[in-house]
Amino acid sequence: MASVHFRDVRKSFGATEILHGVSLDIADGEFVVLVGPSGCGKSTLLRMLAGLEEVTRGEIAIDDRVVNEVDSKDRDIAMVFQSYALYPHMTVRENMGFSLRLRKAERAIVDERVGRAAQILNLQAYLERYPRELSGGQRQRVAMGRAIVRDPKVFLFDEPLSNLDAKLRVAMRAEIKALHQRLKTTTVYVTHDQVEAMTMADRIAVMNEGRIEQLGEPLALYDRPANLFVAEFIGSPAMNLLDARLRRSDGAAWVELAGARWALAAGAPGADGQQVKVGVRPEHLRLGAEGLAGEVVVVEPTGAGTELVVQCDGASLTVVVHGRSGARPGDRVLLAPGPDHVHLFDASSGARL
Amino acid sequence: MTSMQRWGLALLVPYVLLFLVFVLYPVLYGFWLARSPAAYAKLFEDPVFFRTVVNTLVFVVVAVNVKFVIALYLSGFFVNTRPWIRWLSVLFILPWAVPSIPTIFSVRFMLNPEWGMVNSIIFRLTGADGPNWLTDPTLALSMSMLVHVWKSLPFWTLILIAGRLAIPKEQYEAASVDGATGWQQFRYVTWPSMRTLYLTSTILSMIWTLGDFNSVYLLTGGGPADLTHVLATLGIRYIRLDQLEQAMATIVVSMPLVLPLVWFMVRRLSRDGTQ
Amino acid sequence: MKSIGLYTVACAVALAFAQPAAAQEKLVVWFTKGFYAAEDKALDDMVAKFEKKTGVKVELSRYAVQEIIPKTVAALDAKNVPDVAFGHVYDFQVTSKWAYDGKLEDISDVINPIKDKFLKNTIETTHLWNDAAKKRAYYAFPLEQQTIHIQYWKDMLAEAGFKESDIPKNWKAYWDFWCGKVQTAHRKKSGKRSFAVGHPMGVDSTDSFYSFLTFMDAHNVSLVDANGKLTVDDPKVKKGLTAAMKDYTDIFTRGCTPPSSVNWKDPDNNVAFHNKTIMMTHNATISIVSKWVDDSTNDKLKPEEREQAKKNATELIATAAFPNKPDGKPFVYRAAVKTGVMFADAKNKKRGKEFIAFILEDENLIPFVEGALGRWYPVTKSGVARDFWKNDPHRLIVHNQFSAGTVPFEFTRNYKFTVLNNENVWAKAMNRVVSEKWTVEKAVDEMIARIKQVAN
Amino acid sequence: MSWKKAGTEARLLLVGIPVALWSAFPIYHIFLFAISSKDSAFSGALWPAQPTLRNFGAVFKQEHFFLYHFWQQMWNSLWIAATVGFLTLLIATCAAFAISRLRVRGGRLVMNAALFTYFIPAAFLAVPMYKAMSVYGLLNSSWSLVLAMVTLASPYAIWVLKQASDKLPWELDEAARIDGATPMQLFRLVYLPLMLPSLVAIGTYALLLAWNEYLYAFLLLSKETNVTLAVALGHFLSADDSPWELLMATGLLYGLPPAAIYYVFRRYMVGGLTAGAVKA
Repeated sequence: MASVHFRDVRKSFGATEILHGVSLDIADGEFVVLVGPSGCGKSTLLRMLAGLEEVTRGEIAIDDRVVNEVDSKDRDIAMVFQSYALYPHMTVRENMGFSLRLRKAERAIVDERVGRAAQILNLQAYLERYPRELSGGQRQRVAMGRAIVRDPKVFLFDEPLSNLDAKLRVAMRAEIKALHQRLKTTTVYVTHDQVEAMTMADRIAVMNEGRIEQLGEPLALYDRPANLFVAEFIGSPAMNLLDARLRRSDGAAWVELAGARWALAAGAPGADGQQVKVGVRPEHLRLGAEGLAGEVVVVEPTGAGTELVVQCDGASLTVVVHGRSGARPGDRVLLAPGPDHVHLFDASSGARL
Repeated sequence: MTSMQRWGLALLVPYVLLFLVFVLYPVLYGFWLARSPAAYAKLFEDPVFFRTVVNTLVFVVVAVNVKFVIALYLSGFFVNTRPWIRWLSVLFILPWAVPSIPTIFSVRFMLNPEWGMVNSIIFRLTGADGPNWLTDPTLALSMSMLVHVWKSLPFWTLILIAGRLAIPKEQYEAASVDGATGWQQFRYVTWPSMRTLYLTSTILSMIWTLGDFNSVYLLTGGGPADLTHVLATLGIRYIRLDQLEQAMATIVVSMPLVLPLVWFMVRRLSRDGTQ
Repeated sequence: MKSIGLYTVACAVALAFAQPAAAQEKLVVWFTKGFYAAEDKALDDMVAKFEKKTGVKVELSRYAVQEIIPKTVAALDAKNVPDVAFGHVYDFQVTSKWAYDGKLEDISDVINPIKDKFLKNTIETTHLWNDAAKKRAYYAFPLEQQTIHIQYWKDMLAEAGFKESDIPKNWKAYWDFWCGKVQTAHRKKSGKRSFAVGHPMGVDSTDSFYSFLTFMDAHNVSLVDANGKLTVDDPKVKKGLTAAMKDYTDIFTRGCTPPSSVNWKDPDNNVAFHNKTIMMTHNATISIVSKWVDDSTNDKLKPEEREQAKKNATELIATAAFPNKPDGKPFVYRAAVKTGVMFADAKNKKRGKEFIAFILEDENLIPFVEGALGRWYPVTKSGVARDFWKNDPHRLIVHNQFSAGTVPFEFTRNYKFTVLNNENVWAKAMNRVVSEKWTVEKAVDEMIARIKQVAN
Repeated sequence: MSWKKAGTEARLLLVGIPVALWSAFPIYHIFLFAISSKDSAFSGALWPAQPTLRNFGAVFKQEHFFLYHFWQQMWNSLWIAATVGFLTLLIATCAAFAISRLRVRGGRLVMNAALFTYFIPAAFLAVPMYKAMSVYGLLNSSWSLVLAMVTLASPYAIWVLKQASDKLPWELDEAARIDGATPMQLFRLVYLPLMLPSLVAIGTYALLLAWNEYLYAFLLLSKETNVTLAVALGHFLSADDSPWELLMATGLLYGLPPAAIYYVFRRYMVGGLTAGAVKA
């Protein structure tokens, strides 16, 4: 097990730089998720760690060893691919034992470790099958088994669940998490799905356009997104964002928007008259007697709650209500958040105030 | 990365050596042999030469295209899954697998106007004499082309079968649902998917056909009266006449024919690389 | 493991590249593949004897007749030639040209001491001009020779209702007889689509030019004078050529030869003869009957097949001379002397010359020539004197044809005629007439133009 | 429904029967000669009056002097064709792997160079090739023919194998590299097994090319005991009087091994030969 360090890592393809200096320290045993929209550079970062892409500038270290010039095979890492990349001409047993075979491990040891991994992943019954004879979830498990058998310093996952159906994805999510809790192997996990990131990570690095926008524990990111990008990206349904003007008077602070005003908490930052973006998570908007006026256009019951889409002066807001809601499309409602749940961002830079 | 490059280079070495030693050197040597302008003067003086160029063009353009239209059609036939069609495909491949000398000679005997099997069948059925298959220049060249088609059709059909098998079934299902007729399915589903393969194969076949020596040499020997030569047999004829320079000059002269074809192939290939 | 495999292969290739150490003195000899087992055996015996006598290892390769020239041309170009080479078509196509270009070794020191044992016409054709060295010398050695004969099925003639004695001796009557009477009668009686004459006209054929030039001889046409200068501008020559061409193509136009004969290669008249599509053919050896002679003693065949072969050879097939010339004089045949050569680039000239001298010794040469069962005629006086040439009716005819004296081919005086024969301007002119319906005069004009273009 | 089915079947037969006749007839004609006796071969009949197997006996027992070395020459053909198949595969696979999977710099150039080979039709390259072999001292060794045929077969082989390689998922290589495979282990343990169908097909292609070659064979080989059967068959064309029935019997026997090879490997052929060429 090991720690992983990225130090001002850059990557260019030709003249285009796609990673602009990423620094990230991952502690021993930590589960870090790199999340971001496609093209943000998260996979490239992972592949550089795996040794599949060259590092243009900067340093990547595993423990104290800089691995920039080290071949993949000598980095002691294991990787699970989105497509699983199982060897089609090998049985499950051979697939899982392949890396040990390459290291000329003794037969008994290979069998022992493959057996153990199979047990962990509940694959004993399938050891003699070929990948084509397995279901998607089973293949996914074999791919993980192949990583486990290695007992590597670092596990790398490259969107491992995106080829599975929704239900299986949830189940596998839990399994991977459980596996990590059991093995405590340092893990770097790449996904574009923020739910996966939230549920699995010890820490999340949200990436955008070749940079890490914010790094932190899942709930910290949820509660205090550092900028508009993170605010919009983390959380589902996404945070509602509105243009507003910050007002301050007599120690009270509020935002003005479309003729309504929302009170802010006492310690709210920002100057009077400042143009801001106001963010409120859907579950923090309340239907009440005062606030922003709007018209309900969609009502979506999800069972545990109800999602409303409310049209307010050109903006469309999502509201999540616990339990059932009596609202009907066409109803006119007033919306306001609790003062502690309003996020303020600078209108021009997008940074959290 | 570096070890990949190192190994990659090492693995290229055998072919690069082979190329330098057995392609580049002989080709350069061939050009060197063909350096004398007198050889070209003599070549252009030879009345057989122009006829040969025309024959070669006809051979390459007509024979190859006829072959490919048939191959395209037959590839559609052979993708049908029936036990008897599987067996037929084994029979169908035989012309490609068996050597040229006995087969082409057998065709030559078969087409003999006096005692060959074809004309004796014609005689038995109609009571009339069959055509002089190999003594009429046009017919003889056509027969050479036919033998060429016979011999190489299976190979190219095989290629086009593979092309058809690679088309996803859903496309046909979608087309059927949309009410496409057989011809429309071909026009809008099969052909667009196979066009590139078809074109590439045609060009490659043309290049190979230019070097086809057996079909003409063994069937007509260039006769009657040297009217059915193609460049491949003409080159060998000059060697037989102890006129090596002229033989090599025919290579150089044939270059305008080959050049665009090879250029097309190389370009096709480059595009593949970037896909 | 892969890399080990790679290196093994690399080593194997490297080994193959390495020249084997010359442990034993070597002589490389190329010959045309024989037509009969006895020929090849005689050569093998000869080689074995030579090896025993000298201790030299002879590397003997045999090539099909159509391959030996391309093969030799490639070898000459690569300057990697055999020490001694013999090809049945060398004389027609290349020998005098190679001599002219200076590619051959002067072997006069081998030939001069034994010059007198050869028939004059044969040794003359190997005395060739070397334009590089500006001298005339023996640049080749003769091994055997051939001329043209007529062969016919006696039984088919009889089937048509004629006797052998009915065959006219006069030129025009002779062809009219076969073409008009025999063919018509045979077709009527047998109900088969038979042809009287097998008349080779293919471009890719030595038979066709041999036959045509014989027709030319019949009309007393000589295309070159004693110095090798062209005579085609002489109106008499042109008239004779036109007459020869007319006679030759008439046989086709009259429908007396199979339509396919315009494209015949050398074996095709034999094939048509054996399956009785044709009754008679002219052929530049007696290979047609020799085949049956060979079969009659082939112990691999069934007794009844041997019997039939013997019957064909002795009773059913006749070998005959040509009729008298149109002017009524007896025919003088042209002989082609089959030559072997040593190249200027040969590596082992000393042993090569020994080998040439050795194979020209009677005890070696005679079994080789006679191994061809009469197909090739000897070039030595002792060879022709043997009973072999008298104790068989077919060979006797051959012997008589040669004994009357022969004339050489044009190419012995003007090497460029090898090119004309090779291109086969003669067969091309025939094709102009019979396939493209040109007039004989126009075709002959085109032919003369080409002759002048090539051979002037 | 069944009417419609019968109609489809009839239409298929309408194509199938001519195809069968077209493919089989010249081969049947060879067979006919091979089972005819000397004198009945040229009768033009569809079936000989007295079929016989003696011609095959004569070939097997090397009874005719054109065939004195039949078994030796058959062996030469086999040896040469098999070696050509093997070497072509070795060289082309290495090159395709380097170009396609290791993405070696200059790979494209090598591909284009390989195609350049076809710039000169094979029949024209014969004499210069002879010269080259002479310079290398390879003349009259079967290696000269082997290497010449490998040269002619390789460009197509590389091309097809390269495109087939391109279709293998790239992640497999990455997975193997992370699993600790060296490029050579990747080649041997992952690449070769996955390329098997294409390899079999290309091997067969090269083997057949060498097996059937006539022009290069007669030019590059010399002694009767060294030549391939194709060259030996050429002897039949040279004589004024050839035993054609023996030529055809020999030809038929000569055609059997490649037909057998094709038959054994046929399930690989369609997919393998063209795995790459199909890419639209």
